[in-house]
Amino acid sequence: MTAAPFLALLLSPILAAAGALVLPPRWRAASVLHAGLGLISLLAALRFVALVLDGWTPTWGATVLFRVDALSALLAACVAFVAALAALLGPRLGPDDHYTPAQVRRFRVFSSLFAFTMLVAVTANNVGVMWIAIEATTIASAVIVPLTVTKASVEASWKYILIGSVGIALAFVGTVLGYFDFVTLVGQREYALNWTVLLANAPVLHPPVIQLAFVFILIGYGTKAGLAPMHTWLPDAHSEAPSALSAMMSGVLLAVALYAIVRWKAVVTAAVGHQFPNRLLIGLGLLSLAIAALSLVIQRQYKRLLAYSSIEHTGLMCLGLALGPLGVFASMLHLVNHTLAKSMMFFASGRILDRYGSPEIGRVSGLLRVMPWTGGLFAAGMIALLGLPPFGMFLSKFALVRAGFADGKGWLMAAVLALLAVAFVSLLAHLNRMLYGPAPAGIRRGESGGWAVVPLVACATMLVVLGIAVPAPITELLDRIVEIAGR
Amino acid sequence: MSPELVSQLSVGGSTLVLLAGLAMLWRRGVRAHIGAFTAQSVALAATTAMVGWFTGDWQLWAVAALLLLIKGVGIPILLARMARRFGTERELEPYVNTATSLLVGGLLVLLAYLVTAPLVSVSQLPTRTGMPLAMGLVFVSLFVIISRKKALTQVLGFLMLENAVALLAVLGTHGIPIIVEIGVFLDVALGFIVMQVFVYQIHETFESIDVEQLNRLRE
Amino acid sequence: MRALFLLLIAGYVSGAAAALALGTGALSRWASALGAIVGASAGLALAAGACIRGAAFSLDAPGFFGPVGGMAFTLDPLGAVFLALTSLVAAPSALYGAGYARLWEGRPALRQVGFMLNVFLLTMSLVPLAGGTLTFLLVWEGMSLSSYFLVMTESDQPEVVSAGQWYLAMTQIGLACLLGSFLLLQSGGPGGFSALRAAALTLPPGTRDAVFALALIGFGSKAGLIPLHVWLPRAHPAAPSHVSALMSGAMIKMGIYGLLRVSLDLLGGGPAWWGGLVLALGAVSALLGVLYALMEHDLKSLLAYHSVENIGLITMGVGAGLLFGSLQMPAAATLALVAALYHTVNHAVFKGLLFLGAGAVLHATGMRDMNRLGGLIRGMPWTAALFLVGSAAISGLPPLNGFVSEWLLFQSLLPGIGAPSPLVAVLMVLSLGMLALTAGLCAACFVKAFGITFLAIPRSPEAAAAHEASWSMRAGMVVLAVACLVLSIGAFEIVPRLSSFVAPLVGVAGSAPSLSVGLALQTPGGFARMSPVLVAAGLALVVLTAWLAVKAFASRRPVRVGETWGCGRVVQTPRMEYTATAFAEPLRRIFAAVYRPSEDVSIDFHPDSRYFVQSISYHSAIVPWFERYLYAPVISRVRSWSERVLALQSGSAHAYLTYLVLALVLLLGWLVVTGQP
Amino acid sequence: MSPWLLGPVQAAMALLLAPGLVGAIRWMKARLQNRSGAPPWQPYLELRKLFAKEVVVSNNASWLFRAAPFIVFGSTVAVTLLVPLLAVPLPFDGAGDLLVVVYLLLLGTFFLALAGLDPGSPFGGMGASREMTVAALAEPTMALAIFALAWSAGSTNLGHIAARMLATPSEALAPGHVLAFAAIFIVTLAETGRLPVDNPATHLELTMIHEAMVLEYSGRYLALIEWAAALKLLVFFTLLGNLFAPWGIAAALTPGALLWAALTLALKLLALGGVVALVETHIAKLRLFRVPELLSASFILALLAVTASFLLR
Repeated sequence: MTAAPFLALLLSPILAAAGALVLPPRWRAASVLHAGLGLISLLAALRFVALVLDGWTPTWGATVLFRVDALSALLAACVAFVAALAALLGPRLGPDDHYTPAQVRRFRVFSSLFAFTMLVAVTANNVGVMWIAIEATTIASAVIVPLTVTKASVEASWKYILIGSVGIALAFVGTVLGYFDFVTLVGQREYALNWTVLLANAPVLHPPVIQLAFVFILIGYGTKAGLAPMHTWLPDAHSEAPSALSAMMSGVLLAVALYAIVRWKAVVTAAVGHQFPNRLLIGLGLLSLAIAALSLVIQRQYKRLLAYSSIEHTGLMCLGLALGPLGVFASMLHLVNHTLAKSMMFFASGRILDRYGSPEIGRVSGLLRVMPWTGGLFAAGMIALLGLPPFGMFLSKFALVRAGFADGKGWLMAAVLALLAVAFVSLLAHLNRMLYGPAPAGIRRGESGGWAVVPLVACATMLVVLGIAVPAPITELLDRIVEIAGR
Repeated sequence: MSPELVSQLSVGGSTLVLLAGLAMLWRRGVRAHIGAFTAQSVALAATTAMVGWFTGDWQLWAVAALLLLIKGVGIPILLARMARRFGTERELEPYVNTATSLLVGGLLVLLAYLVTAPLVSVSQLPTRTGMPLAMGLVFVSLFVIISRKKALTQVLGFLMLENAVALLAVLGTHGIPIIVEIGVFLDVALGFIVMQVFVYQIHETFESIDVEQLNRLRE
Repeated sequence: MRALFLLLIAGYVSGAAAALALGTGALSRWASALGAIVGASAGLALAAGACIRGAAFSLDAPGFFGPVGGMAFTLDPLGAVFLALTSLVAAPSALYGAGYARLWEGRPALRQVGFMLNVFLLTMSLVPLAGGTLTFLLVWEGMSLSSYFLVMTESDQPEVVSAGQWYLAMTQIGLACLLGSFLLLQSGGPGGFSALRAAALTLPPGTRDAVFALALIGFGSKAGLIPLHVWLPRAHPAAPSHVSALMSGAMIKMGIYGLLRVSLDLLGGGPAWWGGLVLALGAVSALLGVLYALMEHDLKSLLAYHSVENIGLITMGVGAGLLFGSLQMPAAATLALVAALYHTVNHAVFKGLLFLGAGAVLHATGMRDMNRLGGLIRGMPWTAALFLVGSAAISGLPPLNGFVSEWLLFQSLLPGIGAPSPLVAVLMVLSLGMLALTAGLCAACFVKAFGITFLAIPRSPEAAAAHEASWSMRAGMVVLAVACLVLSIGAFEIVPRLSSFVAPLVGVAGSAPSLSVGLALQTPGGFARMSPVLVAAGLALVVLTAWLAVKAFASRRPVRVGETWGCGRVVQTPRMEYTATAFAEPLRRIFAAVYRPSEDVSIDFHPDSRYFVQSISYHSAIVPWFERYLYAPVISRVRSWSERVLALQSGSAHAYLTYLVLALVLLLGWLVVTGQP
Repeated sequence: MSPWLLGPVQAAMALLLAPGLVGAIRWMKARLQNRSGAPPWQPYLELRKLFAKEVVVSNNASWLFRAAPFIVFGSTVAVTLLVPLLAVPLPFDGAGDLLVVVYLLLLGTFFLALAGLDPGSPFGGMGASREMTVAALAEPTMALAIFALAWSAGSTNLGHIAARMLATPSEALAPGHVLAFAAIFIVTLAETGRLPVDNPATHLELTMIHEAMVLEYSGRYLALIEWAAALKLLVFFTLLGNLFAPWGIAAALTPGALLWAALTLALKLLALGGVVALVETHIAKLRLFRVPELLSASFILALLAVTASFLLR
């Protein structure tokens, strides 16, 4: 029983990659197959969510290699959703897409591999395998960052692969130290690197070693999550990559890295108590919030704007993790909202880039007149990112600040609110300039690729549903996660 | 093999590995760097074999062989081809001149000793004495990546970092589970290949592999 | 009561749906207006139920958002007054809007305005109904957001875009302060208002002051108190007129409602400096608001600055109430708060009327600049008469409601002179003087506004060709004009009811001081009595007898129409008339210290001789104090920080890697140094 | 005589006395400047003439131009119902207090200024602008003076103030009272357009304020406005006289007391008229932009009056 969903979840991206390699991208069947496999993996992820909600924690593999609990199910669903979106809306050979068949093939192969590595990272029980999968995500995504080779995209991809790999290597040092501490206590065991075993033996581990390991883990996975001061690769990579890829990277890759940090935080909290990890998380979270918020004030390109907003939201989530159970609930809800909103925004910005031809904010004006639907979605996404009412982020921002005050960190919350105000005022200023004002002469009006807007509208409605009334299954899932990570 | 002998041998092996890393800081030419890396990989393979022999664990032998094959032979060949391709011009003036970089390398090793003090006190394995040196190599390789301008040298720095971690793993835990070991090798190999592709691309678009020119994306 | 609440929501939601679904024709205009009117009347009935019958109403779903918080709606008399006020302005504005929207027929803007107007009215009506922190902030932010989209309907002019920017920036800062204030007050407990009241008792004084200060900034930015008013004179003129009427009439009042709710209801009053600060802010807002209004010659921004002025007057009432509350003078506190509440309702009515009138002028002539209007009374008799009623009401002239609430404000400040501490007495005397000066200047400003716009000779062809507004626009205005008179005549009934709502807030146990005797209003302790009914009746009677007497005794020779006296010249051209700038010139010279006017006159002479002038161009501007000396430095400071932070992203991979290694080394160093156990 | 009849009687008496008061001041000014001057009853003749004359209205003017005189006249007459001319227990005391008086006068000024703007002549605009500026600047002084008076008298209703003054005559000489008297005197000169602020005798377009607004009126409308202006002067003098020196006001409504009250009122009016005539012969008209200095002086006086009243309590 338990093998089927795993196979569906993990194998479909592999098949999609193989299919894309074999079938010529010009065929209609190829893109339909690609999209279909993406949907299958999404259905598998949703199946996992259902299983977890029924109280199961499905496991698979020899030494309990794969294990899906509430946290993994949530992340798997997010990854599969964004991967399906990318498969559906990624570069294809439509009339107004300017990609060559070779590029499309390369994109499809490596984006499916990218999805596969993320799914493995999220479902692996073995901490070592999780590290390998996350390292593999860097490699898979780095290949397609320079899909169209320009000086800027080459530069962005080099920095991405270099900083990413160095960061991840440090995370491996942390993993090794964690395992070292376990071996000195219990001796070598085959399943030693399993997260469940580590968690069980955590109270016995030596505090100084675990603290050292957590520092390396935080710096390593923090680089992948885009936490300051290791965030520098993120704006370049996300603004130069094709928008489908940057949607996947900004939407879910950061979340997967954060997932790794949450896993290790649970172990370290069990070993050393929550005071040490929380202090580190708050420090890094506040730093990234500050740097991102201040960088948003003077921004000339809207894709970089979205990248910096990702850094800011990741910082907020990282901060939330350190504010007790309600904080973890808020940051996980924030994670779901951010994934939806950010991926929608990057797809919409891709369409804007195709139409206006320039990434500069100054050159895009009168968006609501030129492309009413995309403009509307772009506005809706931006307002969602600002945490304004009809959308879900208002609830998670409110819960986060409430958790902060409940935890007695009044001054910290004051700083957070001030930084959020600065960030949001500058985001709104840019949005205002793009949406309204006279439309530039000679721009073709009206929507192009009509049906492509439908999934984005679906994203927007999901965001509104999350905003008006958080559906019961999600609250149930998040409560389960709080039990795992929120002690 | 008595535990004392093993600890001496492991210290000796890791010292060799660390010295190869410091050689990277000392020498300027790319060819010299590749030579240093090869020597380092061989020393690492030897240490792993020694530990494998001491614990009688066949997996470590397999790992040593894999190390020797990939990092000792495969990657240096590719590196040499790249060196020939991009001309062996010397690293003209790295950010930090040789004297200060060696000094910094020494300081980093001292920092490594400070940091790994709790590790050594906790572990009972004979090979624990080599761990500070492995951690030292981690910091030295990070410093190499920062201070060298050529993209090729930065790739070498990354590979040295991987070697350092592998050494730390062997000394600290007598070998991590085989699945993870294979996965790590796969990652390192794929990572190297992708970096190689990028170095070629950089050379194509920028006509040189000097990372200094990659400063177009600011703010 | 619950049925009315659901009807309110259903009305607005159906209006919004109609606007979206029924295309961009006349049907959609009327359907969305009808939905809004149904919602507004339901709101009015709900408020009346709560005010008159005192029927309590509460509806809450605690677990609505899971552990984040729940939704809760309650309606107490204080909220009912503001709900009534919103609905009272909403119905005529919606009716007026239906006529005004013919401008956008056939364009997508009609669908957007119809939808957003209903959402705006729904969220604004729910603000006084909110019973928990999360609900309050949810509908509060919904109100700000929907009003932003309404302001941006005609978004092709650049100043509308910048108006939107200012408006959004201020709402975000306001929201941040409100979030801080409410959650500091809640500090982890449950979110319902009753729980907050209990929590407030145990808060240390420092936190209470912080909660009050943040609430003052948050609500002050929405109300438009002086340092935070900059968005108001930019956003209101940019919005369509019936939206500006709603924003000026009802939305900025929600700031006052919030301030009352937090400072009096939740925190239960505080130290004397709270009231003093609010009173001072109110007085400064009133005076500077009217001074800036005098210098405006754009009709709608003049009305916007007057909103700042009237909010100043209301805040003075609130401040006096807070101050007297803290000095244990409950009767005086009740009077002050009643004066503030009553002026809130009156202002909503006459400011709504004035904005609708300005909208009719804009609709007819397409212009808002008074220096190019004039003589509209001939083409638009109804609008002119209704605008006159509005101007008389806002200037506080006797028969109308503005006079009654200004009289109450004067009487409420008076007991302050007898206050125990001299500092309070001096503050009261100064605010009395500023209140009187504001009243005088307001009358002068509206003589200018009405006289220059409607009377004398039209100054441009469009003004000459002005046509009367459509019946629905006039109907909206007539309703508000009648309300002005009814609110004045009915004062003896309304004021005691208001005092019964407000008294419990200020700690008056038992029955509230009855503020009316028979048909007259009476201040506590019988200090002063005035009956608006008798004043109005006496005035009408005397004017009538005078008219009849003159008709009977004076000569019956017919009135002859002649030329206006122009010292013997034959032709009377519009260029000889006084313009708005000229009318306000004496006051600009007198208050030069505040304005620091800069004038540049450029004369180009006739080519042939220096003694003949071809054209003179005169341009004068006054110093925008707050934008230049408060907001500009803050913005430039933030931008400089941003430049410094962006320098981090220098482009060099080595620098990026150095940051990473530095972070690692620092953390390791911290770990080694602190030597965790 | 029943108390309710007192109101209309006082109004009628005020209407009769007003033109006479203006005539008397003009006559006294002429005598002081050793001119023979027109007889004091000259204004009555002017009113009769104007009511008979034909009305000429500007072609630019609207219905407001015709309605304004009635509103101005009506509001001023309404004020006389509230002011204690003869007897103290005023019938309409509950209807309005000193603030209502100020606002009714403001109503008159408001509509007069609008009427000035209506015909579209520059003089009307100039007059309206200056009149409203002066009225606005006079407001704070009136408010503070009223509250100085009210604070010591315990109520702002005129009947109470006068009754209180009657009961405790020593209050009249209290410093707060004297300062309030001086402040209101200056405001009277400003509001009724007497010399230092505005020259009632001139018709020179550039200097007149009140006259400029009524330049376009003729016939019965001009009569009403002139009468209202005279009535306003009388109201201010009565306020000054009866509130600050209430001796002679009838306490009971017996014919004897009322006669005596009327006599003392006439005496007070003439005295105040004499003071005004004296002032006007000695000082010249202030430039318009010096008027705020005068009004701020009166504001300081009122401020001192208020502080005196509650400091020395």
